[in-house]
Order: sequence, then C-alpha cells, then structure tokens
Amino acid sequence: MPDNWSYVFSAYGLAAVVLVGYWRRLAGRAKSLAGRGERKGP
Amino acid sequence: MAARALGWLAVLALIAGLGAAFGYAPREAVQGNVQRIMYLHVPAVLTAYLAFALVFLGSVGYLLSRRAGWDRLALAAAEPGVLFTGITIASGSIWGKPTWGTWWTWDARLTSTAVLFLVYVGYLLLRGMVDEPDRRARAAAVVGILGAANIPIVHFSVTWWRALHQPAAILGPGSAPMPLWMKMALAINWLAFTLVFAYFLTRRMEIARLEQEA
Amino acid sequence: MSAYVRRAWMVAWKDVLSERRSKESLNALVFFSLLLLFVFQFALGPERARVEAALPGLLWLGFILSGLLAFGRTFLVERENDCWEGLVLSPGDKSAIYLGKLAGNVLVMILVEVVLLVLFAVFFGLDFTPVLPALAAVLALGTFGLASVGTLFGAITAQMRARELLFPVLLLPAVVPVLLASVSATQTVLAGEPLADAAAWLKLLAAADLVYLVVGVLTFEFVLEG
Amino acid sequence: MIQAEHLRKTYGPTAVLDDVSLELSTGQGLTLLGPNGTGKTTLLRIVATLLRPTSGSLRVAGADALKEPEAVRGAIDMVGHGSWVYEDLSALENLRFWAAMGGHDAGDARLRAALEEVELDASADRRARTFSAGMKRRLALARVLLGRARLLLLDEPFTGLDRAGRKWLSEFLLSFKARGGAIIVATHSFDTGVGVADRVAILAGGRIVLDRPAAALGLEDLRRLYDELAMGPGTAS
Repeated sequence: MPDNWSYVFSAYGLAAVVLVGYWRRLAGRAKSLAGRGERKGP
Repeated sequence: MAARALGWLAVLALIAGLGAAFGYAPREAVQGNVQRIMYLHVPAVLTAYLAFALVFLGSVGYLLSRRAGWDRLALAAAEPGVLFTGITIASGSIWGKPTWGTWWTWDARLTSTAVLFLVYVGYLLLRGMVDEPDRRARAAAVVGILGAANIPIVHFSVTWWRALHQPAAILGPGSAPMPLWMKMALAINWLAFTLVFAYFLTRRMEIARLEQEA
Repeated sequence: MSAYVRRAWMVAWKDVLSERRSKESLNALVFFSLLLLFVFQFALGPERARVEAALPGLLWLGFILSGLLAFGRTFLVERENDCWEGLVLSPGDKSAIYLGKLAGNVLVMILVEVVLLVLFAVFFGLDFTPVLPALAAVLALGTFGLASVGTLFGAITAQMRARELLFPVLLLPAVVPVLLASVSATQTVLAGEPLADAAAWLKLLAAADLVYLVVGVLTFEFVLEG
Repeated sequence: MIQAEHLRKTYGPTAVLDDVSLELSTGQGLTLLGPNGTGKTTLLRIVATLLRPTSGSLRVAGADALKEPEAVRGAIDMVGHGSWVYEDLSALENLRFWAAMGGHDAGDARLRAALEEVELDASADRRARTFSAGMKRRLALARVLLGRARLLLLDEPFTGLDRAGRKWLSEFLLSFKARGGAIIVATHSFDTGVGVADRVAILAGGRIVLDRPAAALGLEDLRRLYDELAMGPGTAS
C-alpha cells in the first residue's frame, strides 16, 4: 500500500484552514464589537 | 481571560494531537500512512455530535425558560458543529480517494454526516432569515430539537440502507478491534478537538451576548 | 380532552372544506403530478425496464415534490385576515391545531398519491392491484412522516421572508430517513415480496413518525406564537 | 381588569413603547388615541398576549399575562386589523369554527341569531370572499357576540363601517360594558372613538402623554390637547 502523504497533508491542511478561518472570523467580529463599544463610550 | 487560557490549552492539545497522530502512532499495516487521516476524521465527527447535542440542550432550554442565554448556546454550538461536520466529510472524502479510488462513496458515516451537515446548514440559514430575537430563537429551537431527535433515525436509516446495497464497509475503526496506540492517539485528538470546540463555543457566545446588548 | 379533539377536528374540517371549495392546492397538485410524469418519462427514455427499475424512487420523488408544494402552503391561509391571531388566542392546547392541520395535509397528500399512482399505472402500463394493500401500508407510514415534519416546518416558515426557498432547504434533509425507508420498503413491496420482508423499514418508519409527531405536538405552541 | 406597569417594547434600538403604565377596571371603556405609528396596535397586541413586552409587568383578567398567557386568552376577545375571516367559508361556517376554537360550541340557531344581530343573516350562507370589508368586520363582531370575553380589544373598529354600522357598534359596546365587560378602543379618529369611553388616553411616541376621565374633557378640549400632545407643538391649528 502506498503512503499517499499528499492526501494526509491535504486533509489536515484543509481542516487547519477551516478552523483558523473560523477563528479569525470570530476574532474580527469581537474586534469590531469592541471598537464600536469604545466609540460609544466617553 | 478564561477564554484566552482555554484557547492556548486547545492549541497545546492540538500540538499534542498532531504529535500523537504523526509521531506516536505507527504506520498502519494495511492502509499505510493514509490511515492517519482517521485521527482527524473521527474526532471531528465526535465533536460535531457533541455540538449538536448542545444545540438540542440550548433549544430545549430556551423554549422552557425563554432566556436568551440558551439561544446563544444553541447558536454558538451550531456554527462550529457545522464546521466539524464539514471537516468530517472533507477528510472522509480525501481518505476515500486513495482507499476506494473515488472521492465520494455513499458510506454510512459519510452519508449520515452529510445529511446532518445539510440539516444544520438549514438551521443556520433559518437563523439568518429572522430579525426579531425571540421569534428567531423559537423557530430555530424547534428546528434544532427536531434535528437532534432525527440524528438516531438518520443514523439507522442510512446504516441499513448501506447494508442493503453494499454490505462491507472498510473505512474507519468499525469492526476490527483497535490496538491500544490507536485508541490513545484517537483519545488525545478527540480531547484536543473538544477543547477547540469549547473555545469556539465560549468566544461565539460572548460575541453573541455583546451583539445583543449593543 | 373532548374539547381538544373537537378543536383539532374543526381545524381539519375548516381546511378540507376550504380546499374542497377553492381547489387551489389540489388542482395545482394534480397538474403538477402530471407534469412530473412527463419529466420522468423524458429523463428516463422510453425503455420500460428502466422505468420499472427506478419506480420506487420515482414514486417517492413525486410524492416528496408534491408534498413540498402542499405543506409549504398549509399555513398561508391563516395569514389572510390575520386568522393566525385568532388561532394563537383561542384558549387551550395549541397542539390540537397542529394535529388538525396534519390531518388535513395527510388527506390531501393521500389524494395526490392516489392520482399519481393511477397516472403511473396508465402511462407506464403498470399494474399495482396485486400489491395494493402492502403498498397502502408503506404509503400511509411514509406520508405521515413527511406530513408531520412538513406541517411543523410549514408553520415555521409561513411567517418568513424567502420561505419558498427556506422550506425545502429545511424539509428535505430532515426527511431523508423517511425517504430512504419508504423507497426501500416500496421496492420490496413492488417486487412482490411479502410485507414482512420490509418489516425493519416499516418499524423504522413507524418510529420516525412517532418521534416527529411527538416533537411537533410538544413544540407547536412555540411556533404558532408567530 | 388590566394592570400594566412600565411596559416597554423595543425592536433593536428603537422603542415602540416606552414606559407605558395603564389601569382599567371592570366595566370601564378606554379610548386610546394617537396618530398612526405611535404604538397603539403594539400596546393592544401586548395586552392581548400576542406580543411579549421587552420589559414591564402586565396583569390581565387577574392573571399574569407574561407568565400564564393561556389564562388571559380565555377572558379576552379582539377585533384587530384583520377580521379572522376565512375567505372560502360562509359567514355561518366562520362563526361555527371560531366558536368551537373558543371552546363554546353553539348551535346553528345561536349562530344565526348572532348573524342577525350584526345584520348579516341574509348573507349567512354566502362565502366570505364576496364580503366587503365592513361586512367582514361585522362578522368579526358577531364572533365577539358569541364569546364570553370580559375584555374586548378593538383596533380602529369604526373604519369601514357606514353611519348605521357605527351607531350599531357604539350601542353594542355600551351594552357590552353594561354587562360588566371592559373595552379598549384604539383609534386615530376621536369623533367616533370617544363616544363609549369612560377614559381617554393619548399615546404619542410610545408614551402615554394624557390619561383622563372622558367626562372631564369636552370634545373641543380633547381636540386641542390631541393636537398639542400627539402632533407636537406647532402643528396645532
């Protein structure tokens, strides 16, 4: 049986992209919320 | 700050998980190194089930108490849940290509995960269609409850349907008893994914809370 | 208890009577079934063997597509003249309304299914008579499952924008088990095998029906609140 | 009959109702005046348990309307913008349906008597689709007639009625009050709305800006106050 490392890495790579992408989306939303809160404050 | 600590803990666990999947676990004899995808595939699907269980919990909690916190729990669990089902499907498909020679096969776990994926994408779409918070929460809760109640039914129907058309399934740990190292590597990765999910959940709930207050 | 049954009955009576007078849904559904038949014929080509092989799937595809049209409309009539308000304000357990709507939907679906079966029999030269009792059992269980989820989701989406889009997107994945079980059981029945061979599927269908019904009854009041 | 305290309803950042407190006792009629879009309908819908307020407390007919709306629903009836009429049922069938849903089944004789009361007996067996807006409204009132409500909520009940209809409705509301029922009429036209009221409240910008016994107010006073309070300064003619 061949090892097919490229498949292994693409599977893990895809998962990493998805998770990091969601993490960045969350971070972005949190940041924009914080920014809005600051502007509202004194 | 607790969320940040959880985040770092999740990162550490992920590193340990990768070490277990690529270093600790030996090359599997039959499938070769491609079997290492399992340490991604199986924890992802387990985490997705956990997420959908929490969607169910949040939905029931909301309908009983009408407290927005329960609805935020349901929402914050559904998003990563869809993400993890997506990872399950993608990794299963990538695993399938070298193993079966095809990107997609109507394997029982892949199929039922795909169905769940569609159910909960629908759930998130529904949430996007309603602006009024209470109305959105109620409608989503009903779909969330039916979706969760449907999980075992989907599972059985798909499994039997597969057994009818093509008896043998080779993917995953399934029937063969797992060696201890495989179980260990799986457990570490499962823990890591659960921590990542917990981190996403707390962050998402916090964001939803801030958005509601704004 | 009797008031509960009475209210469920009144909702079903009202819907069926309205439908019998306006025939809005039924006319469109029968015509739609006829169209489906043509679509299937053109998609599969003239060979009879291919039609027969695909028959269980085609039948249920027809039922589900008709159901999508029928169930999505169930609660639209309640939006006219704000009747919806009246349903919310009528005192008592709201699940009676769900059961009444469900009964009306099942009735409409059964009519459509009978029409579709007759059309199939005529146009594809099939004879369903020997398997009719067994087929009826499968149809009843499958239809009930489709309708119980369809009625609940129809109520959810009735008040929403883009509901024509959202309703199928929600309903179709949710009824995958019903579809799998019904198609498999229908296959067994049409092959002339005894109904007992499909017992596992029928049990699954019955269990699914029960789960959907319980979820619908328990959650409907929250949906109705609008 | 109604004790509402500090009711507030917001949609996102905008408050439709802001700190509305209201009391109404048995046998009283309240006319809720205000231009369109000031939250009259929202307030009625909250009292009817069709909407939940964002905050505040509300007791209707002796029950907490927020915690046990079901207890309230048996005691109220409502004629809102919609008449709750099914277009493909006849007038009689519509009444039969709503009577059954309200839990008070009535025989055909009683249903027909109710239709006669609202002068729809000639059209009892006609499909509602052919009815005018005023006829549908009268059919809705026949429904109220059959019920056993102790509190009646009416949203712009006089629109679509002709002179005779308005007179009939006023008389009906007076007799409903005489039997111990409480009424809220929400309207933007006070010529017709004030006749049955014991009290007049003016709602502007989501707040109650005036709440006084009707006897203390002449129509002229009211007109002046309404222009000042509801339309804002400067618009008074």
